[in-house]
Amino acid sequence: MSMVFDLQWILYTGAIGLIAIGLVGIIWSRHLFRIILSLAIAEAGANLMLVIAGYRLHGHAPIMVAGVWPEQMVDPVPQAMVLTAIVIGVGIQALALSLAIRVKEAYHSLDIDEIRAAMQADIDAQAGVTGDLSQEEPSGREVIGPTVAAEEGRS
Amino acid sequence: MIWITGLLVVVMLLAALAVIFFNNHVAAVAAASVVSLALSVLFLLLKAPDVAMTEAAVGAGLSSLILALALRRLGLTQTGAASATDEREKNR
Amino acid sequence: MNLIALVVALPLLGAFLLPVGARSVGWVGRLLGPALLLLTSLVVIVLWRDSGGVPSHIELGGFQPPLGITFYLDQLALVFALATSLLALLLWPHAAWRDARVAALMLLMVSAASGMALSGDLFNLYVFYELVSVASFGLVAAPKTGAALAATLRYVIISGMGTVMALTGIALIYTQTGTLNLAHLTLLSATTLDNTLGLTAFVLILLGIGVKAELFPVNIWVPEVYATASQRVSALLAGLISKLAIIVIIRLLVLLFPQPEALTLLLVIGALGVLLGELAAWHAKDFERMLAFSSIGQLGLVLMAFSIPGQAGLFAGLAVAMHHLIVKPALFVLAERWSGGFAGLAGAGWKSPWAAGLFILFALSLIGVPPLPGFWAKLMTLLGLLGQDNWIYWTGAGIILLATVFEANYLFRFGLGLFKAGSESRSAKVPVHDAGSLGPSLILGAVLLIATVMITPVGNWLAGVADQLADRELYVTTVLGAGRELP
Amino acid sequence: MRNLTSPLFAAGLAFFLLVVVAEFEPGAAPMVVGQAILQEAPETTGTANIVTAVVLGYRGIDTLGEIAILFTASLVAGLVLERRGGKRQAQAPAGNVLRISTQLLFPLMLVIGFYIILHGHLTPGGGFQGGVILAAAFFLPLLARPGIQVRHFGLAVTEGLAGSAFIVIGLIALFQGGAFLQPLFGTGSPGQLLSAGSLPILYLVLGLKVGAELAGLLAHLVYEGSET
Repeated sequence: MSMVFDLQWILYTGAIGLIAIGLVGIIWSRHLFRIILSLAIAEAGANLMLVIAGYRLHGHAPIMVAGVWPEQMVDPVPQAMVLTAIVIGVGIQALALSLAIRVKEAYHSLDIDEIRAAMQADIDAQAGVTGDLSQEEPSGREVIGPTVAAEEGRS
Repeated sequence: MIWITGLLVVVMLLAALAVIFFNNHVAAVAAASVVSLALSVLFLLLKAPDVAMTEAAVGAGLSSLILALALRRLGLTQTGAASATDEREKNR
Repeated sequence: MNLIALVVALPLLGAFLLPVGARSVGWVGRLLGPALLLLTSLVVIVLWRDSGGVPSHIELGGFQPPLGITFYLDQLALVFALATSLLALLLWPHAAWRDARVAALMLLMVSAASGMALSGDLFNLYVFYELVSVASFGLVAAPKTGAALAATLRYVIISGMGTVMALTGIALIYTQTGTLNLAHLTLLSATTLDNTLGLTAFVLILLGIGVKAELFPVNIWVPEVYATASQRVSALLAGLISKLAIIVIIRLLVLLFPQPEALTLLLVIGALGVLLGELAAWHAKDFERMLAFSSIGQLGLVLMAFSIPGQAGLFAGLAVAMHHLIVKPALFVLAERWSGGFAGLAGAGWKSPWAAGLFILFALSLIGVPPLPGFWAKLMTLLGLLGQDNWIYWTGAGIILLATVFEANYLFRFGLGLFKAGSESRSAKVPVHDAGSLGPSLILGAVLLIATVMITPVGNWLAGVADQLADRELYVTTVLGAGRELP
Repeated sequence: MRNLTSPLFAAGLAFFLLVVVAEFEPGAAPMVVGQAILQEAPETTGTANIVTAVVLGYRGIDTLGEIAILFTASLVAGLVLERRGGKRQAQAPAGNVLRISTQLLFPLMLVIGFYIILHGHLTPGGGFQGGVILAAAFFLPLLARPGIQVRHFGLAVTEGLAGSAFIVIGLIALFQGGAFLQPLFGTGSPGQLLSAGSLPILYLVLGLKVGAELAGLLAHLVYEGSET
């Protein structure tokens, strides 16, 4: 019994560890490329978690072979879900990287904070709210907006 | 089984930590594919051969290829000169 | 009833064919999308009429629930499926006429949004949610300015975090129950999910899906995305997609998570959203970001209304949500011409009196001036909150009242600014509305006025929808049948 | 500030999740729906690989949604990366070894890819895995001969038609009085290559679509709109 529990425990440590490391990477890194990599790590953790959800001790793969009965097989449903999730993950990763390539061309930086500052300046300039107020008084969103609050919330 | 699993999990988590902490981007991509490979073997141990195949093909193969291509387009492939961002990240 | 699958399948088919088809035959790209949306709206209307308001379900792939995936068709699902098609038709973006890919993205989003409204399967909901996300990334990035791309990238990263959390939540639920069908989960929830694990899973899913619902901790993408995306896309995201996300959250809450802590959590998150959103909107200096922050505030209000226990809360929440579904897209369409800082809009009301009139109508309804529908929605929420014998709910009511003061203040400030006598040089540049940019707002304004006149039947109908939403037994018996043996 | 609090946040989350999962019965999945599917899948769908039965049958609409997501991601990547009048990146031509090995590998990978796709209902593997190999097969020539023209239109046609075929097969079932995406043509005898009705066709279509989409994605990342 203790062996069984240990295996379960090891597996969950792996899955949750990946999720945690990935989330730390996303929040902590300022480099876009690193953030995108961390996202993939966190997703891998969630996938592992799903596969563990369908694991049955001493089970067999869910493929009909002579001598193996359905009662001995592991759960096929989480496996199908993970197949879906893996492919979705790689699609989103490629999408994020394409965006990063263009963002770098636009702002000559891959630092998320620098990009955000440049983007805010861009948005303000486009909306025509720069110049008059931004110098002496920070605009409203910088002070009270959910941006600040949310970062407190998620950290 | 339990020892192999434990070893794989340790390797996987170390590689994942390496992804965050390596300053070199190419090495980080390599570490990410190590995570995928370890994960893929874990899936195999968990009797999920379909998932293992997909993880190996997509996670370790295709995804690394995409990341490598993106690295080239982002101009991050040079291993010697760390960019300004890297410097800052190191200094924190 | 099986035909309801067309609502998901046809737009998807159109989207797959569009990028190729439009290159071969030019007019295909322009007409296919709207034509398909008309068709799907018709399908929903016909099926709705046939159903007579009684919920039913379909089995995709012909596999009996809980093994296969089901769509659940109650009035709420149908009204959102219909709203998806109609709103997308109304807000069909200009760019889609030129670029077939934008049209394809719109169709993908419509298909997935209808799927989210209909789906009765936890993982299937996640898949449709992801499809909505990815399609919205494309639509938001479509202007391809540096700011739009950067905003999209930040949006992608936050959504990615949300995805991981939602997926973890689903994994937790599956580990505990071994099923994904919502009806089956409802049956099992009392014994398996009424614990810490259930609450954890709910929080994870709330944070995951909450990204689209503009919920408090995960809404940092909202102002920048709405400021950089095309206004019609913002209209769809703020009006429709955010409501769909909330509806999904609420359906899961009603069916799977009976914990009272979950409701309190909704109340707190909602109150923070209201407070921060409205304050930030008060500080905003341009129209789009004012609308974006106000949208965060409004969605907080929706969440607060849903946090009232029982059918009353669902009724109030649906009322606030439906009201916002009509008002916010209309306001964003007005921003199409009135884009940018308040200073540049001084005196714009004189040049486009219809637009200014519409703005005032929507603003009054948002603030909650009787007899507009917004008043009744807000009143019900306040009464519901005050009716709870609990100081947290009373604090919530106080926060709503406080936020309303701010809301009234900034909306009036903007409305007055529209009629300010601008200096000569500025008034020359003041943008003027035309039929194309007013049309959608006019139609939505007409809907709002009709609802004002017919507030009693509309209210009764919404109460019926809320009854169906609240009825867990109805959901289970509709999908699984009464007394069938389950695995 | 965030460099200290974020690890703490993640550590807290991890600890909390571990506490939650520690309550689970060790080693035993609940197997509620899974067991029922394992019991009936071979008869109802005729596949030996039950994961395939779930992917294409029981959860077919998930798979449709998934290829739609991949399609969207590829579409958006193209939209974002495309630039009018952009010049190709100058690349050093590949060496002989790479070129020749590519020519040898290409047919081999095609065969392997299609083999994996067509045996998806019997053995591990199927549309996704085979599709990735197909994409790699089409990507190899790009690496070996940088000057080669990517035929985006061809990829787009494959992608569009394969995706439509998936939906049309589903719609045929719908209009024959069944449900959307209901498997067609009976089940055959499980374990045979020609079994499982329409599911192998669906997997073939899926493989082609996944392959075309991934190849398109890779091609976008290699070439389009590159600077200098």
